[in-house]
Amino acid sequence: MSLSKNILRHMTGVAGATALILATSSLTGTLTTTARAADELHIGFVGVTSGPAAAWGTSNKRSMETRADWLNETGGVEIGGKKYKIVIDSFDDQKDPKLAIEGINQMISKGVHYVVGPNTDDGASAVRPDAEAKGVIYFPYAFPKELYTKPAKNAVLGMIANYQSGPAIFKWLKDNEKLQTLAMIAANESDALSQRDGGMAAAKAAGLKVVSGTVTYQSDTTDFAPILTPVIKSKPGAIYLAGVSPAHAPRIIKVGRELGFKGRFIATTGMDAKVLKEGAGDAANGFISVGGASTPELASPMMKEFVTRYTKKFGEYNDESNTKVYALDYILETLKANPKAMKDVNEFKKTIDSFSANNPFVNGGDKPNMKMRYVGMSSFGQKRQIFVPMVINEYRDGDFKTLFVGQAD
Amino acid sequence: MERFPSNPNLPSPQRGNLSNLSRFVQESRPTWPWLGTVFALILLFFVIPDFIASMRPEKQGLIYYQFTQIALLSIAAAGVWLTFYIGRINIGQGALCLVGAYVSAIVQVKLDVSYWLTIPLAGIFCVLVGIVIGWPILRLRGVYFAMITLILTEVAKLVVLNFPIVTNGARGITNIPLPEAVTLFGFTILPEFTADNNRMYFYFLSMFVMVLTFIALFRLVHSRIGRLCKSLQQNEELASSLGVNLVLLRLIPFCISCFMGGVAGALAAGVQHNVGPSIFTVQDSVNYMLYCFMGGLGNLFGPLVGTVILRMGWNYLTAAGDYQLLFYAIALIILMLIIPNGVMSLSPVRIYQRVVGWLGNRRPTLNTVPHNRKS
Amino acid sequence: METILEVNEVSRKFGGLVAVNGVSFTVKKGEILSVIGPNGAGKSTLFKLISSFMPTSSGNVTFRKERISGLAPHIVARKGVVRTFQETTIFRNMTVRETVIVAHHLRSRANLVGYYFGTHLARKDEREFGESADEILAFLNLTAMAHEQASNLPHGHLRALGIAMGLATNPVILLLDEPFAGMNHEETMRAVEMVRSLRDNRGLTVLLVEHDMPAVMKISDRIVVLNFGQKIAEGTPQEIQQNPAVIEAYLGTADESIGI
Amino acid sequence: MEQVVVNGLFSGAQYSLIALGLTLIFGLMNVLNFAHGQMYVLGGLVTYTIVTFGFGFIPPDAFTIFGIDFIFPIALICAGMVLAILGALFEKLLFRTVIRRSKRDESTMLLAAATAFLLDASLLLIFGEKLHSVPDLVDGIISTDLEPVFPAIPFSDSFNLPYYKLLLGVIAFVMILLFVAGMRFTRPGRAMRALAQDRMAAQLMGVNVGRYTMIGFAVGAMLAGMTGGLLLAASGGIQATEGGAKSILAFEMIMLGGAGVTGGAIAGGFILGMMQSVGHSFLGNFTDLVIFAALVVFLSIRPQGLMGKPWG
Repeated sequence: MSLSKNILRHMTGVAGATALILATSSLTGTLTTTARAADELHIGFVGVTSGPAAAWGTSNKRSMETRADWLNETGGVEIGGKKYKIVIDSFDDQKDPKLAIEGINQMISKGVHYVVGPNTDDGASAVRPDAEAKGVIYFPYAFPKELYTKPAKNAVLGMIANYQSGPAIFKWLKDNEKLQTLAMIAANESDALSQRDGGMAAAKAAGLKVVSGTVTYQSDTTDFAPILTPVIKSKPGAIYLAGVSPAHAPRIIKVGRELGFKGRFIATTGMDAKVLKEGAGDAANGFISVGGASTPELASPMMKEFVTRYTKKFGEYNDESNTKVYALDYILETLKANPKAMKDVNEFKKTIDSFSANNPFVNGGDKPNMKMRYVGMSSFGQKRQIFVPMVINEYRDGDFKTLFVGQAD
Repeated sequence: MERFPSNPNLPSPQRGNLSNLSRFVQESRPTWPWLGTVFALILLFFVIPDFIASMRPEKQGLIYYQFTQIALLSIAAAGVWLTFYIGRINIGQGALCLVGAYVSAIVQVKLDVSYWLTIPLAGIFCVLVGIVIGWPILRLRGVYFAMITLILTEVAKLVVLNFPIVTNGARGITNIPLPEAVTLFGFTILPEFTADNNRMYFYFLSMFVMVLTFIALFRLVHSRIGRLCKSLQQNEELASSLGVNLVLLRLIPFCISCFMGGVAGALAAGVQHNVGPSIFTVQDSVNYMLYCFMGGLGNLFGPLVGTVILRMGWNYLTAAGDYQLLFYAIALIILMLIIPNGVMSLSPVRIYQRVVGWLGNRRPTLNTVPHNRKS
Repeated sequence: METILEVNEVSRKFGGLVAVNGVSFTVKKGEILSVIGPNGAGKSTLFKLISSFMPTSSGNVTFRKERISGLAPHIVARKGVVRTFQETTIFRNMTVRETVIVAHHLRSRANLVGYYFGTHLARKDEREFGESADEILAFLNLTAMAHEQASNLPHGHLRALGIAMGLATNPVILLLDEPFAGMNHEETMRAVEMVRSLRDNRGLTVLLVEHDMPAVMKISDRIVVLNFGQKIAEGTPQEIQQNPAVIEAYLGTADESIGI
Repeated sequence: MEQVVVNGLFSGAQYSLIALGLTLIFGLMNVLNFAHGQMYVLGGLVTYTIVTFGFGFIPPDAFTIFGIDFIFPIALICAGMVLAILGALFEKLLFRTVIRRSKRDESTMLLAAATAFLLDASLLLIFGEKLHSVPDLVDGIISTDLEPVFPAIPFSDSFNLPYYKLLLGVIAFVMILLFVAGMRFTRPGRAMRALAQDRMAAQLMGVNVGRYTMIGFAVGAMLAGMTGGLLLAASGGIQATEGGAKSILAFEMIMLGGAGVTGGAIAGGFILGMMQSVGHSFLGNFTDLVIFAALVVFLSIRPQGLMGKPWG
């Protein structure tokens, strides 16, 4: 990382923002919001990019910005015979549902119909009424099933949910490694706890015995030895980290190994290999997590270029972005398939059922089972989830290796 | 009665037009609340909605929502201000808001009670909570009270998470129905809230409650209770020696504060149609305190002004993108350096006094010849 | 004359230290009684014990045959035993008049709810308190400063304000904590006159704790002398001035400080 | 149980260090420094930057002498210095002005919160949202390999402690001792203690209040920074955004021990560390709730905490 370059970049950024603020205060608010070019396509992002949970939203927003810049550089996106420049309107909800609602209303007021986010369960639930009433399709990174099953209609799950990847991972471990027992830990927060409950159900379905399922930690914890001691004492075969943040995972893994735990750690969220390497080193070997499509076997040249562009733009890549690269392309591809959806989200919903396009981010993205499409029939009873290959990764010596690739339907 | 002879040695305090003015303002107070209320009602219920109605339809929801948020946050902040008024720094209002929101949601969903009833119900429940908590902890002062209330917010969250039988735990309570219409003898007293109009109706509801809150608070502060609270704020021991029942007089404002927190929570539950453990967090508790400081602790409209400034300011700074928090922080620091006592310490009267004082010092009479710019 | 306050064998220990040790005396209605003693004799502690700002370790204080030690300070005040403070303890951000009106708390007939909604009784109370406050301020010669912030008052007037607050509660017995401290001779003499006039005009009983011997000798009907937490003498000013134990206690400088 | 005790002691040592700086600033200025956690994070990230990248043209491995790597202690000292300067600037430019001009002491809370926001925002912008970690200082682990150490005693179980944690524990302990000794035996330390006890009396005794308040703030910030550096190594890394929560944790500790008292901060830290350690082993997901509730009950019975003077 080049710290000085980063600081320099922010200095120019601050100067730019100051100019912007001064400019908007000298003009009237209505002038600046209405005066926008007609051939711009605005896509919203509402999520947390500051405060303790900033990690969740930052990688999300940055992937969108990288992809948008890239598309604009190549002349924009052609929808219905017209070229559009992609603009990302972002809103920082600070993980506060009240602000998330405000964010979605901001988007509505700007005429933005497609929003990525929010990143938390509470936020995603909170924006639902407005999104449905005012015609916004949103792509939350939150797992509650109520958001996607009927009568909910406007949320599209932007990734693989833990109740989809969990059973697959547990089954694989049971079949291939004779896993019998499992322990779980979760942060004392709604997202993490509901993921733990999901994991619990998945473990039961897979026939695993949960030997320790009640241990939770405060999200400000940095010393995990006291928390892991009773978990490891219960002698589990593997430990499931429910909804654990990318910053906590390496610490938990490291402490777990120091306390003598030999089994696997499992997470159903995206992780960053570099952080794992720096934070836990060899202790993280064997750690299973759900990845996107940047494993060497799967990543298409386009995905590789995306990573390069992201790295160039923001200084360093975040592997978590692998799972978050898709949402923008899904929106754009669906709009291409049905240009009427630009103004009317009901058209978008109609298109969902039949939509299919080549997936540019994975090798073999043109094969029928790898194509971009909407899924979720078995989990939600309606197609309210984007299809992404369920890549189950294993961390080994600084890199993720694909353990197996599954599918969510 | 025999008069005690006056002491010529003691300096007689300066008495000029400044004191006369401040006395005038003090003593003429009882007449202007009515004017103020009428003005506020016209502004909030006619001028602003009329202005919003002139906007693009897509934008209206946002503006209504922003005003609604300001209203309900300032209701909670008013409670915090009241605890400041008895000399207690309260960083636990978020806990009460959370409790209020959950009470409203649970009673609606599980017991099928009308939303309208749950608003006072949430307030009353929070008063009970306030009595139980306030009784022991109100003995604490200064940062000790502040810290213990800060912990309370965290406790409230953990209680919600750890007792899923009542609270639905981490999943929260979703799909709270919109308030129904209330009719009496065939007249619709309260209209039905629908997906299309609820932003506007919630605006009216929360503004109404806000106006009520501040009227109630105004009355409180300018009644004898207010003076007693103020005496508590400044010297509890002395107040006690004058026969003031400290335990009771600390508890009453605290319970009112809790009531406001509960009502704000119930309103939020209605506005959001769902509640989860993170709708009010430690950050909210700290924010309420900041609103009070920003507005000024010396004036009861301080929390309202503070909420408007900080909340609008934050929204406005969305334009700064990644640098939003940075700009916000810098703005706060600068404001703090310029007006450390809050915006309301810059009352027009005070500024007028300054000007008059300045004029009075520089030019003894207004009829003197204009003098050069030597000063 | 009727005995209204009785201090019975009152003691107070702080850890191993005995600050007040078995002190007894009585106060009669309408008299001015002073408690004196060298520094550290336990005067201030005794004062807090009587006003119930501090619990006694043993012994008790009765007011009109009713035990008051152990009660909350505000209840003691309600019964008519009201103290003023030694330091310049005031409500800093209130005006003088406001302070005195607040101090009328004990006289209120309406309850808090009544005050909130401004019932007839409450408004009557308010009016009466205002009038009474003006009267007290006039009596203590504070009228000119009625609308000043209390924190802006000069030193001597602050003490007067303290007494004004005490008066406003309509006490039976007023406990004054070093009312003459920090005053020059002339001011002291005026204050002495004032305390006298309180008793003469308002029929108050006054118990005061004081350092200033000349003032005490001038003002008191009776004097109680403490030393090392124990009562060593009690009597009229003349008796005290001639008491060998007292002279002993004030050691060496006896002549000067007792003002013989 | 041995493991639980060791965990508790190790957490306690970390917590005590975090609480010490906070309590110093509180004792001196009556300022509840909301930015303490952010200062701690800044210290950790400065340490991280120096350990990982060295000083610009000097690479980090240039500090290896006789096979011993000195970059970590050097980085730690640098972090302390950076934070001390920052703390002094904060005090001189911001807090002093506001304290002088505001009517109420509590107004500084808004300023403290604002500085916390400022640091939070800058840290996130400069260092990014990821976790940053440094390699272990030493390798190896003391381990009893899943056999109880004292099989005869009930509750006895296995026991693992990596050497680097032992080393950091010792460093933390030495830092606490140095701090306490410094406060007790040096001139500025005594002056600061006098200030914390009675501002007015200290002023009358000729203590330069302005100067020592600034030094105190700087020392408090320095402690926060060095603690950040230590904890970077002790807890597997540091993240730019975790400061706010740490401040609140530190508040809890100084409340428990008694605000403004050095001994209280140390005791509060160790007690909280031990409570968490024991709690997690026996109470499951109710641990934090029970600890918080116990804290509320304890403080309402004993408002000044374990060792505090009543009303600070």
